[in-house]
Amino acid sequence: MQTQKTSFLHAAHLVLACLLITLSISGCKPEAESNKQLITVWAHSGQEGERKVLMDQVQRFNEEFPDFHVELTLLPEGSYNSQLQSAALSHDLPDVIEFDGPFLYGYVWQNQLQPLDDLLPAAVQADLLPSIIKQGTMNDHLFAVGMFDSGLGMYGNKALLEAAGVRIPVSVDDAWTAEEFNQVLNKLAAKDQDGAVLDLKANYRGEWFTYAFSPIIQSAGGDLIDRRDYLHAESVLAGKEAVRAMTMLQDWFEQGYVDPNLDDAAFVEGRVALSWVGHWEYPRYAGKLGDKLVLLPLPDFGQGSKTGQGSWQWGINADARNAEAAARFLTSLLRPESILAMTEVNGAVPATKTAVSRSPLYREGGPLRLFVEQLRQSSVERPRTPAYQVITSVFQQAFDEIRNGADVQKALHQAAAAIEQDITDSEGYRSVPRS
Amino acid sequence: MADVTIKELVKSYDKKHLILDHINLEIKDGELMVFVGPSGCGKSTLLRTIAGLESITDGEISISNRRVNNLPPQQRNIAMVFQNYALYPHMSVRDNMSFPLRMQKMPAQEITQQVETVAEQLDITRLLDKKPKQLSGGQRQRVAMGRALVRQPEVFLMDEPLSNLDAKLRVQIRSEIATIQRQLGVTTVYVTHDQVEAMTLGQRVAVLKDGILQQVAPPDELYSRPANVFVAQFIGSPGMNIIPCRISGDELVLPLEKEPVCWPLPEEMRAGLEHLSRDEDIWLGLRPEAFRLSAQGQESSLSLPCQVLDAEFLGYDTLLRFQLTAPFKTALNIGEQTFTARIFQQLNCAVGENITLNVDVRTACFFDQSGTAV
Amino acid sequence: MNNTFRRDNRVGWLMAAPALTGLALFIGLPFLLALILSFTNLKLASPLPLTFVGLQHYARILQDPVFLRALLNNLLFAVVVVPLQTGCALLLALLVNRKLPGMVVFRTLFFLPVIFPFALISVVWMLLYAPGPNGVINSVLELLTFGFWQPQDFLHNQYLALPAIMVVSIWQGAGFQMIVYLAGLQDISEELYEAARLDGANSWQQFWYVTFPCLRNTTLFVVSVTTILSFRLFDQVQIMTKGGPLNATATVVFEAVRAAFERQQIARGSAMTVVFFIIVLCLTVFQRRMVSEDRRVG
Amino acid sequence: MRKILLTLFLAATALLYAAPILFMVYSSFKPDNEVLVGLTSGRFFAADLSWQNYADVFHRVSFGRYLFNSLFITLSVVLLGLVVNSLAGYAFARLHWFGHKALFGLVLALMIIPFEAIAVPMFYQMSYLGWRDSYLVQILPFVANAFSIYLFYTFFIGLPREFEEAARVDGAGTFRIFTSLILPNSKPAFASVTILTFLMQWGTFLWPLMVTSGERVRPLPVAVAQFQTLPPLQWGDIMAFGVMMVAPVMVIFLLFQRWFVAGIAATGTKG
Repeated sequence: MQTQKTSFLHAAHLVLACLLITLSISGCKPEAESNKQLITVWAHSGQEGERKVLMDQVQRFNEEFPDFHVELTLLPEGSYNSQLQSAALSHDLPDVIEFDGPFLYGYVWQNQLQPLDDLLPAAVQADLLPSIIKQGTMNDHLFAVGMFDSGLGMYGNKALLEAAGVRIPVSVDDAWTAEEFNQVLNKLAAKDQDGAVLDLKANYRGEWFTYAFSPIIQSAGGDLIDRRDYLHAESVLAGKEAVRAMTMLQDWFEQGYVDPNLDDAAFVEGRVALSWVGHWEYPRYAGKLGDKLVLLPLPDFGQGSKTGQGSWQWGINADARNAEAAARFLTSLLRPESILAMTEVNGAVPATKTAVSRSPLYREGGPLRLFVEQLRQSSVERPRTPAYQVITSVFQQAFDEIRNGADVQKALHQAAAAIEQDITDSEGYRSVPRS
Repeated sequence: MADVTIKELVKSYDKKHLILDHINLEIKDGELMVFVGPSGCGKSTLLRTIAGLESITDGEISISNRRVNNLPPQQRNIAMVFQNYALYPHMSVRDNMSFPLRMQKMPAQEITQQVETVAEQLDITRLLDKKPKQLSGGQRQRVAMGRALVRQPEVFLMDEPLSNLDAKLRVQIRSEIATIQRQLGVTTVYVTHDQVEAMTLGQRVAVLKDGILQQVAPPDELYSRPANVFVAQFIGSPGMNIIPCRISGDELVLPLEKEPVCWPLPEEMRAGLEHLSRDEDIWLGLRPEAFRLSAQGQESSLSLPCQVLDAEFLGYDTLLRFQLTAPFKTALNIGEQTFTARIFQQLNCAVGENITLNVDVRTACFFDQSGTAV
Repeated sequence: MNNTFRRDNRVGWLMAAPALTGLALFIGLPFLLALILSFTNLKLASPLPLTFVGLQHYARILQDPVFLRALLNNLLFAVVVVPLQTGCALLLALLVNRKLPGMVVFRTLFFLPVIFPFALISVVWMLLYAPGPNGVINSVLELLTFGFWQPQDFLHNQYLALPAIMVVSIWQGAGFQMIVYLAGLQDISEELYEAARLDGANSWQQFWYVTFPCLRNTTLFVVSVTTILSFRLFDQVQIMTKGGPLNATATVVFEAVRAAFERQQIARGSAMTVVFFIIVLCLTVFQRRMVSEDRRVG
Repeated sequence: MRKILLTLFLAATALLYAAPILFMVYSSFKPDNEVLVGLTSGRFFAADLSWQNYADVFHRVSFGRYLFNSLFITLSVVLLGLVVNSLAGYAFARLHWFGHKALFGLVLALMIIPFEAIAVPMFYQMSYLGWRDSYLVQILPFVANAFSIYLFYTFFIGLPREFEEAARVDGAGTFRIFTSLILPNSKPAFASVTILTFLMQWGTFLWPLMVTSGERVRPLPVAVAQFQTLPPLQWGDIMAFGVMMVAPVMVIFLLFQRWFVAGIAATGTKG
């Protein structure tokens, strides 16, 4: 009897202890030493090298500025925007927020960010690539800056391409036309064991599909949304140009040209000759293929080769406790050394002119110089509207349907209708002053 | 020690249907009172209101002149033995018996001592460290008793404590309970549905039916002078035979339509029946023992012609189930009603055989139309 | 009212209060919220003022081909999975309900998937379903058909994706219900079988006339639980197919989460949630009615 | 003879049934590029096995943190749930308090609301309150559980009332009766509820997917799904993650198998 009682007491204490631990863990956010100013930062947890560079930058900043303490939280990429949105609802966003470029407009519309025009030194702003400025600007204010821009293209296996006897383009102007590209695929497939010669990173998820394949539509003359008023989508997204381009893409799947790439090793193992992917694969591909690696522009579907742009960007919370300190952290991220450290591990296009000129990959004659050229002449930024988060989700769904054999016209029409409906529901994303 | 007084006790769940209907009862100090009745009569509920396990709707219960209506069970200074013994399965016998004392915050040493004293008294010392699961039915019963005894209550309540035992053990423990109760002299209330148990154990027996108290009396009075037809038939095994009749002057008349059969009443009985109005329909109650097998050809005026339905020889006596034969059968309009006689000898009657039974009318009871004894 | 009652009253409330508070805050309140929000234009973190839009979201989702497809998928899933999984569970239960050495090991093996989170199972099966001749299932099928099987990309084939998810679900769930059935089987008195044998029933007849009728309530329970689980389908879809291909594996819950979480359309998601609840409610009421009917007859 | 055949048949079925699990375990020891290899290719059983993948998991993600999160959340829900729901179950089963019948009816009605039906509004509710990305938001909503209350209720109502009456006559109060009498005699009910809550909570995916952001409070099921999308894709590591993820439950399961079976059987007979 006595033992029964004591064991119950033990159980009760255990429960109580659990409760207290729970409350204490969830209640208190880890604080820096009290006399320092805390700057909270959220970033996406990218590739291993990127994570490490970012953490080094934070550490360096903390050492250099003893008055401040930057606290970095890494969130997974998969549901990154959703996480930010739900944190925004309760005003739990950190002082410095990283986000995927095109989501900027939604955050600005929600009044989550403050303009950086007066916060960042003018010299730093002047040094940024125009594409970075364009992506980060809304309503004539600069709201976000990035450490790097992205490059989207096709990596080719020179040996396989030459074996198939196809022409290897060297610049944007010189890109394969759509018809030529189809012939290339055909020729490659003829030499290939299983006929799958193209890696479209079908194993990726989420934003990739919009980023990588909306340039096809744009190259054909369509778009995700009509950029004159950002209210209509039907004519551009479900127009005949877009339908023609996406039908061609569907055809690649149906012809069996596309490797499912479940192991993400189709290109490095030599199973395919072409890999449609961004800058980030460069370190791995170059390491594996060496001299055989060539970088090609995306095909031209009629209006010239188009490519995606924009990558992760940084903004400052409208509620930030100390915007100037946050800006100082951003400035430190934009130093050429920081940028180069980052772009060295992820192969991205450095975001400042200075850094580009110092980058072995991107300076004149560098192996990825094509990406810089593309950003100058042929890249299309994703639509600058708060509707983007719906546009991309809807487009991904349409892409998935098309890839799996749906009627292209119908899939695109449904997507356009969904986008237009969202815009109507959101009262055209009229600007709502901060309450 | 204490007495228990119950005044105008009413128990009802829905205010319409009464579970206990204005019960008045006084249990004397040191008395062993048995509540008996068929299932659903309210006897257990009555016990549980005394224990404080059931709330009461109206009336009053006092123990030792202390009104206990609103006292929780633990403040009534009672102990109870439950039908299933309610031994705490996870505690040893010792812990079971210590539990009530610990609840009273008695010092541990005293607890040990008292538990051992009681264990010795009940001869369960060697069981003290066992768990209830390891005990036989009889042992469990004894432990339950022990747990009740150990706290030296003013009133001892037992709710069918023997119903889970086999017949032989039941008889044995029944007498043990009686002995212990006499030794300790604790006021005890004992509930049973078994009238034999009630008769053998009770100093007084309270018979209940449908929440109404029928009769409270010592066993012999209950048997010989039942207060009503229900008690008459419930007490005794088999119960009393009830036959419609009429008293006409000095004679008992079976009111047959064509030819009433009359028997002269013995002198000593006449006085008690005088107040009955002449020719009133009443009921005649006859215990099975009141019948005698009449010797051949020696017919008296109190004899009844019967047809044997069935004879059960029980070793010492024979239970004879019979019907009255014509002309009674039709004339009395009592149809196929059967009666039982207890004959103190072995009988070899064939089923269907016609025999004649004599009746000893001196032990007969009479009940009026409403069933109340006259 | 006497003291006992008053004390019970206080203590009773005290004991039930923590649970009742929890249920009110974390089931009752969100449930009401779902109803209310489904009539508004609410989007997560939207700066637009909240307005009531009436039944707009309901009207839309009930015309939305994707949502309708999701409903159909749930229905298909239930129609296929419920009988198959129940059948498998019963079969497994009958198989392991024997006194043979090593039976505990078999029972454990069949039960094992139950303790695997669906998230992990989905990841493992994604690999098993790998397309091309290197996929384990593809290669097994190739082996079994002597090379006639053409490797399939199960999860990206609009006719195979849903069945692929069904297989995973049945594989995971059958063990749980096997245990439920085992309990039901062991409740059947041995005397019934003895009586049946005396009456000359063979094994099949014993199953059909003794075992199966005695398992009626167990079966009803298993069927209704599986049906409701079919409509709750989410984890596998989220991880293995994201609702694709061609919405062939979209489900009601998946669509609700996609709307609310991915697209911030809380109101639309809430409306889907309410529709989902109504389906579950109907299923439950139907099941309860079946059981109580059985009780009346029995 | 028949018995042997039956046993062999069963063994084959069981093996086939467990094949995906065996595949996972086997793959977790293979080099990453050897995992996706056809059974018939001849290379399937020819790989060099090593613990490398296990080391890689720890190197690439904070597996320990996820494990701790899962254990902490699950155990908190289970323990707090046992206390809260058993108390409520007892109050409904045995005590007469104002409103207990109506409220119990309500609890029974709540039983049919699946979590999925309230996930969306609760996601909004919690985001609004700023409770997201914490342990609290993963624990508190699941402590009170209508089905657990119902299981306790049915168990308590089946306990002989006489124990409690005896104890009351003996002088014990309601809480004392509950702690020293009901608790020690209700092990099966507590075991059932523990197992069921544990299984449900350990595998929970939808909710933490919506409300957790970083690895700080994220549990294993979401972590494994996320690990599967973390570049570079290394299936061997993913399988090793999976093995480590179920290993603790497997141990608990093998130790308390009897209770698992009893707990699950209880849902069938009580539901």
